[in-house]
Amino acid sequence: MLAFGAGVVFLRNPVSSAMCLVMAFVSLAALFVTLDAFFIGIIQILVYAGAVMVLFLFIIMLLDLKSEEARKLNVTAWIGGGVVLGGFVALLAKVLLGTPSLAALKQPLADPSLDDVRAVGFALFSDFNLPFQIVGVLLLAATVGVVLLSKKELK
Amino acid sequence: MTALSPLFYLTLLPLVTALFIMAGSNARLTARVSSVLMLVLSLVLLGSYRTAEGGFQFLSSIPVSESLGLSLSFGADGLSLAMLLLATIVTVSAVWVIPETVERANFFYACVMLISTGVIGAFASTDLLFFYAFHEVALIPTFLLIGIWGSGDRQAAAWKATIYLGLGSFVLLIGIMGLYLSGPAGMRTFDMITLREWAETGLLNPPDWVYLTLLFGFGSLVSLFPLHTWAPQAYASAPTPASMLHAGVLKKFGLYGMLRIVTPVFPEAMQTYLNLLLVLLVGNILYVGLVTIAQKRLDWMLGYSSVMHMGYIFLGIAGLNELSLSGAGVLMVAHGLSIAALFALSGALRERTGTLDFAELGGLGKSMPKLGLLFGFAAMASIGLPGFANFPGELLIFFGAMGASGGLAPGFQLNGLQITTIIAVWGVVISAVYMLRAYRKVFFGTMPERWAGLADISPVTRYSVVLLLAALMIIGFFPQLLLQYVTPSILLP
Amino acid sequence: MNPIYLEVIVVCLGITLLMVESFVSGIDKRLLAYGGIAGLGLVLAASFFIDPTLIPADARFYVADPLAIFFKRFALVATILVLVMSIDYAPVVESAIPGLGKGAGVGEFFTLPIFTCAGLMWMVSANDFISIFVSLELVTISFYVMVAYMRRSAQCLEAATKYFILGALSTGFLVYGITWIFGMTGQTSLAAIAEVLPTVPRENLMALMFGIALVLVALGFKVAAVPFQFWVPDVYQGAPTPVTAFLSVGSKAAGFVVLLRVLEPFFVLPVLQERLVLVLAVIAGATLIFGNLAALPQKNMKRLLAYSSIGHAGYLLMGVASVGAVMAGSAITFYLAAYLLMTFLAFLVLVVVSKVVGGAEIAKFNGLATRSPWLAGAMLVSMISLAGIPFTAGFLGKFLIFEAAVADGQYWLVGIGALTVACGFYYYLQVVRAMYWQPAPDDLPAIPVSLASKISMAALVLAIFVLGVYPQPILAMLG
Amino acid sequence: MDAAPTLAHYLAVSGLLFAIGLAGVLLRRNILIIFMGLELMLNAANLSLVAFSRYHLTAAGMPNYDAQVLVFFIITVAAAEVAVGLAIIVALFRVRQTTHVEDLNALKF
Amino acid sequence: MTPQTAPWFILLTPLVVAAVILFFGKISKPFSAGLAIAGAAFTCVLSWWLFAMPDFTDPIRIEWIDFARLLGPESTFQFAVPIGVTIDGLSKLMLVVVTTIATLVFTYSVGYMAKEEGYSRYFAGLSLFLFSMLGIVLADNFVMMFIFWELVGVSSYILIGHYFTRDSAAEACKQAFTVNRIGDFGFMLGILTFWLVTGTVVFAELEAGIGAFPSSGWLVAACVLVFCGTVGKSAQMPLHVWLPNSMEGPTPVSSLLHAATMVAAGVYMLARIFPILLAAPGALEVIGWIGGITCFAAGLMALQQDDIKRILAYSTISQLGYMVLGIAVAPVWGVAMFHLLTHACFKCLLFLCAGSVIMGMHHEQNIWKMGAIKNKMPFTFVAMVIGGLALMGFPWITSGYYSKDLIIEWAWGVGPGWFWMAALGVLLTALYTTRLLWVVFMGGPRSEAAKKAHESPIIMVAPLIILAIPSIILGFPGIQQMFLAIDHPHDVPGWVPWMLKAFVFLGIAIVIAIYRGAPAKDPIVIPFFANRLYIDNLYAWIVRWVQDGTATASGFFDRWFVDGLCVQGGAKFTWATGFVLRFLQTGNLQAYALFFGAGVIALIYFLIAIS
Repeated sequence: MLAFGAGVVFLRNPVSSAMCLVMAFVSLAALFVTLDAFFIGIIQILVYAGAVMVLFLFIIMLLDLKSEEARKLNVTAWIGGGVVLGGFVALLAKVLLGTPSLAALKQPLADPSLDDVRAVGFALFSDFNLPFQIVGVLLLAATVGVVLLSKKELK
Repeated sequence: MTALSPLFYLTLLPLVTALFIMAGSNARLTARVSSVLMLVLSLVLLGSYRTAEGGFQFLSSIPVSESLGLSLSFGADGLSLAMLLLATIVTVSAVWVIPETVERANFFYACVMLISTGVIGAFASTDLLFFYAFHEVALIPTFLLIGIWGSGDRQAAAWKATIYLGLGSFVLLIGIMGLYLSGPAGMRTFDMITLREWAETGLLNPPDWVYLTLLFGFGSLVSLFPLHTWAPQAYASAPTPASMLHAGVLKKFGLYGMLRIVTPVFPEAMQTYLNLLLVLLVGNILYVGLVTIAQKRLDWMLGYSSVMHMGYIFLGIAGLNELSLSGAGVLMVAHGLSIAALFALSGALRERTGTLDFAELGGLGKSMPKLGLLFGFAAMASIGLPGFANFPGELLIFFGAMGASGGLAPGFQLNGLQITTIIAVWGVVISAVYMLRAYRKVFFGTMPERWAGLADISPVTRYSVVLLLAALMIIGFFPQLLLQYVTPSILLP
Repeated sequence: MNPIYLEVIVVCLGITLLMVESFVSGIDKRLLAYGGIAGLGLVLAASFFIDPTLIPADARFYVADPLAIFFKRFALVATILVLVMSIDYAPVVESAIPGLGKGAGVGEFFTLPIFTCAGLMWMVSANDFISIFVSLELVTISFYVMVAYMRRSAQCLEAATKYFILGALSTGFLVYGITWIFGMTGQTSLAAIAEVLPTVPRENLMALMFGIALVLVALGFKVAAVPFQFWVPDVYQGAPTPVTAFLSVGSKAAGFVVLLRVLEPFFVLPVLQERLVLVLAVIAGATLIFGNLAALPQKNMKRLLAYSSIGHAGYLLMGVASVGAVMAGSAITFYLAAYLLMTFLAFLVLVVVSKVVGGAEIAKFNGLATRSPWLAGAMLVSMISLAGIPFTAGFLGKFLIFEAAVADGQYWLVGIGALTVACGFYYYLQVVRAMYWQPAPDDLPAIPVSLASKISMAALVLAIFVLGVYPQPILAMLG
Repeated sequence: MDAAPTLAHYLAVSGLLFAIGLAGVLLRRNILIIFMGLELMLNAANLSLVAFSRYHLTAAGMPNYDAQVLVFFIITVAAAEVAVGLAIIVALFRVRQTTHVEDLNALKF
Repeated sequence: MTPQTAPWFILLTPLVVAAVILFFGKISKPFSAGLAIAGAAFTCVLSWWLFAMPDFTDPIRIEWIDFARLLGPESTFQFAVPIGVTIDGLSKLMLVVVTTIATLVFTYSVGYMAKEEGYSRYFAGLSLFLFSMLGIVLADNFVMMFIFWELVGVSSYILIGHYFTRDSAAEACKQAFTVNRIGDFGFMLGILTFWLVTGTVVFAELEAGIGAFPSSGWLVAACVLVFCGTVGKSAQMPLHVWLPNSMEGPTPVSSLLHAATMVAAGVYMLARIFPILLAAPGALEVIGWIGGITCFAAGLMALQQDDIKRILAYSTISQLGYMVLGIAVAPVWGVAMFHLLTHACFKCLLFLCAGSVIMGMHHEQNIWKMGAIKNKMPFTFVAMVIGGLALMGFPWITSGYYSKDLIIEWAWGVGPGWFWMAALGVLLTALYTTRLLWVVFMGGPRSEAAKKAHESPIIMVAPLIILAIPSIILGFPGIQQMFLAIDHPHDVPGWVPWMLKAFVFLGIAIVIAIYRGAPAKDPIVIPFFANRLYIDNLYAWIVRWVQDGTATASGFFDRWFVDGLCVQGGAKFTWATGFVLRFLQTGNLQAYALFFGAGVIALIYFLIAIS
């Protein structure tokens, strides 16, 4: 999965990047499943590998993007980026290593016949009703926005 | 609710005038009438103040924020009344000397009235924060006055003065916060009267940094050396009424604050940092005095001279006894009147000649005898000639500062304050040197041909200046008149 | 009335306006804006009749404490003013989008702020990372759209792209940070976090801090704190002016409310508080310096206001860093209220003036005082309030903030603050200088001002002065 | 021996994925790719969340569904973000014919 | 009118007159002049009347500043400055001198100033001067004296600068004021020291209070500081330079202020505090040396002057030196005051005569342009010779002889240095006075103007005649006793008086021998004397290089360091920092992301660094 992720970033052709991204999403879904989060895994594939990636590819095709030409490498950007990334990874490592409780092993679940779709769905419509509605408004606003931004001629 | 203090109306008057003028009324007429009204009102207040009772009178208070202990409160004791009188006299004079030819007249008059609002409000407030706030009101009108109607390098002058004063007063504000916060928690207030009571009863124990912040905050507003360089340039560039009000009245705000807040609250800190203050004020008197001698233009010279005289007042404050503080109070009024007269006259001069460069002037006493005579009066007043109010002020300061540590004992050695006093007395010579030199260069000697046909000072300007000079002479002849208001207000711990 | 209805009504209002826009043809689109203003005004009025006790004390996603209610009103007022501004700005928008016929696409320009408003209102009430996240995203995504709105304008799109990329980046950090906080506490609710925090093993604090740091990054982005302020000048300059105003006030204010709420539970642990306050103070100092100093050489009004907005974020952060003082919370609130008034006043005048003079350079304001004295006067009031001259709301705001800082002993921060205040004098008075000192260029048409703008300006000027003398209404609203 | 994966393993993977996403943002100049990097970052967060949810069981011995709900929201929001973001990119491309970040330099200083 | 109120009338009348002339002077010239003369005559009459009345001890006194009244009766803090009058022999004598001479000079001025500009300004100035001078005379305390001390300074300034359009007059009045202020600096410090010790500034109380001085050193210091005032006002070395320059004023002014009265104020002040001085022998030492040096050195300078008024000015300085010396050597103030009295008459007379000559010569002041005018101006000639003889101290018949020799004889007993300086001063006086008289009146005419010289009008001549009489008779013991009491020294050897008489005759003889022909210019040239011992040049150098130099340096420092570097530099630096900072906003999205990332790293780093 990490390899695919790296592929997204380091491949020159946007289409290949996109394909790598799909693969990264799919493998991520697999990881979700190993964590007993089946519902999330499925959503992951449906939304990301399905909808989002189609959108990406569609746009790439629409804009007819060529592979990124070998523009002059921006050395400072790469050095700076490297330093930042290195710093981030180092700090993350420090946190991971510095927190012994993270070495915990997976505990078996109390009820292995996991009904997580029901559980998540129940949570969504009861406890999480308000955020759910807010997300609804968010989607409405986003929809309106996308229409406004991409429609050729507005009425 | 009790009736509002007449001081409230006195503060409101110029503000309302400014609004009327901006709304389009006849600027000249409105402002002139209103300024005279202000003077009358302040005289009435002065007359109805019960000196036998003393303390703050004409009190009224509108609570603004209970939680902050903030209220819009007015009240005046003798010192404030003296300053109010100064403010109104100079306002009258400043308003009446505005030339008829001024452009954007309504806006100009409105700005002048706003400055007046600020100074009057500051002197009439008994709430520390409003006291500060009123002073700041004058900042923007001054900025506009210098920037729009100034002369010389007006833009640079306006910027420097505004930012300098902005920063200085912000430092002051921080000091005020420090003072406020050192009150007992839960009871904190900005009420100056309460703060002074607390200082006496030991409830208020601000740390030393508050004193230093206040000193430098007030100091920069008063052009305490080395925070003085904004002043000469601003006064030189500002239009006449602005210089008059600013140098004459607004600058006294800082000194008033020193007398009102700093001396009663910080007697120990003042002793601890006495030498610092002494060095700075010697800088004002000696160093700035020398700089004044070196000036080559009348307006700059006057600006620097006004800076120099601040040193005397600070000496009075440093003396910290009845005499020297009373002297400081008297000199504040006196200096305000005399410097306003000088700026009024130099403004009239500039109007006629278009320049105040010593090298180009000379012999003008011949073509403008009246202006020359009045200028002579004002110049003599400013160098502390007896007969003018400046003299008793300086005299009391010298006596007070000299005697601050009591009498001469065996094995007596001069202390810092006394040495400073000696230097300050020498400052009298310095001020004579520069003032007479200026007078000689402008009014005496041979007159260049080009100035032959100049008209003498106009009657309105003349009477405006005479008003100032008359006030100076009345106080100079009868200092007790002023002292009976000022001295009892000098609260000593 | 249950406070939760306020947001519902606002959303319904937005949907209604969208419906009207879509299905009723041939009306003047400005009616939508007026409708929006009226509707929001009603909600604002309604907000005074709500009963916060109807919200259960243990409600997980929604609080209706005085702070929240105050900022709901704040959001409503801001949105109303944005709509007023938008009416004047509509012609500019119209010319910059490809439309068929008059008023095409303008309707949505009036309705989107209403959804944003709902988002802001939810945001200030949010007390759970989940509701914080979703409401914050609602606000952010609708801002993406609004910034990009004038899609024929390259500047606008550049601004939108920058905002979008950096915004999404900060969202990434926010989510990742929430993850870590959740991971270390097992909770997403702020109240619950405060409860369990003392039981969190000490060895986990580092990881917890890692999460807090990432959340702070995202909030720092929202409030334009250094070093997460980079988007601000470019986006403010490029975005449609009403949107800029909305961004600089609404989004920032909500950001600060969330910041205060998020930080609160972590201050339970002194060791965390000490460290957080120190870092916040450093950020505040850096923000003050950057915002105020970089504003000095600016020549463009919108960009100037952007840097000044960073500077004001610095003052507000100074207040946040002074949480040790009791008055810090009300100081921040008051400052934001004042900031709303003066910023909107500035932008209102800017919209009106730049429509005629065609540009937002400060030099375009030359001689405004002689051409339109009232407009210049309004701008003057706004500028002196921003600079912090007494008797304006801006002064009292600064005063309260600095007082909190002094009380909390943040002396070096106070020192930096004093210096930057002086810088503020310089750049705000640059505008005054242009309006009052400089001569007006000839042959320019008169500047028309719509009635709504006039009323708004007058109200804002009045409010600035009233609050500058009488802060009690605001302080009282906070209880 | 090859132990079962611990929480730290998952978190490390998630962190690296986050870093890779960040690298995409920092190093690539095509806005679309940058955008993909952002998506990776969000996904990395999701991974961590699910991992935390699985490892820190509730008192009932079940995964903490709060986290999974949050993941659900994140996915939804990310989708909306993608839509809006791509719309902006399309609009930008229409005006500027570019998706390179260096070309966006009209607004500066 | 009672003796109690009379001094107040005397004091205030001239002030009222001055004010009236200032406001209404433009009505007419005779109005101004008449009012001034009437005012002066009124004070004169009152003074004589008061002089005839017995002393009284309960003068009216008002408190000018009174802290006891301000702070309430319970206050322990005491400070008061009264404005009161002293009426004793000393002040009555001085009143008479001042008012009488003033009346004469005022009258004379009508003629002298008839054709001059600024007529009413002139009379207003004179009245102001009279007011101030009377204030000094009447003062009963140091502060009041200082007040009027300053006021005579300013009236002197006004009157010296009467011809203000002349550069030389403009410079002269400025110099006079400034130099006096230097003296006043010391005066003020002296007053402060006295007050510091005794807690009072009133003369009567001071005498009682000097016992409070912790050491005689402080008393001496206080007295010497006060004496600085005298040095300035009475033009003693080294502050004498202003007096010759003050001759730029109209001649009556020179006569009244700069010869007869104002410059004597310093001596009067010393006489006023004489009991205190007696308690401080160290101070008298200083006073004596200053007086002695002055009377000798000024005589030297007078020898080689060419301007008729400047010769007289230096002689004034020299004579003032005698008076100051008289204070130092004699046990009573009468000795110095006696010379003050006679000097006031004859020096005033001399100046008025000089004025008459100058008028007659059409405003020519150089004696080498005169000559042989004794017949053309007979009254003036006679009067001036009388004055000159009195100045020389011509034995037996002139007042100056009695007063001056008395001082010199007293000096014999105190110190040989002082005695010889004073005695040689007599020779010098004879030399320069005779030279003056001879060159002006004898020989042949040296210019057209001298040939056309004419006598002055009666209004100018009359005062000459009136003044000539006391110049002669005032010294006679009988008349002298009417005015003041003096002591004679007892241990003076017999040859001393004879030597002094010989010096006078010797001086006259030498001059006649040298100038007997009619030389067109001075046959003797001594640049050292002519250039006034180069003291003026030294001062000019000090002003130019020390004062103006430091001033310019300070100005430079203020402009370029305090303001330029610190203030504007600070502002520019801030601006420049902002200018640089904004380049962080490169406009490049990726740079922003990079900075953003760096910020994230830094933030995480600092936050997780909790221990």
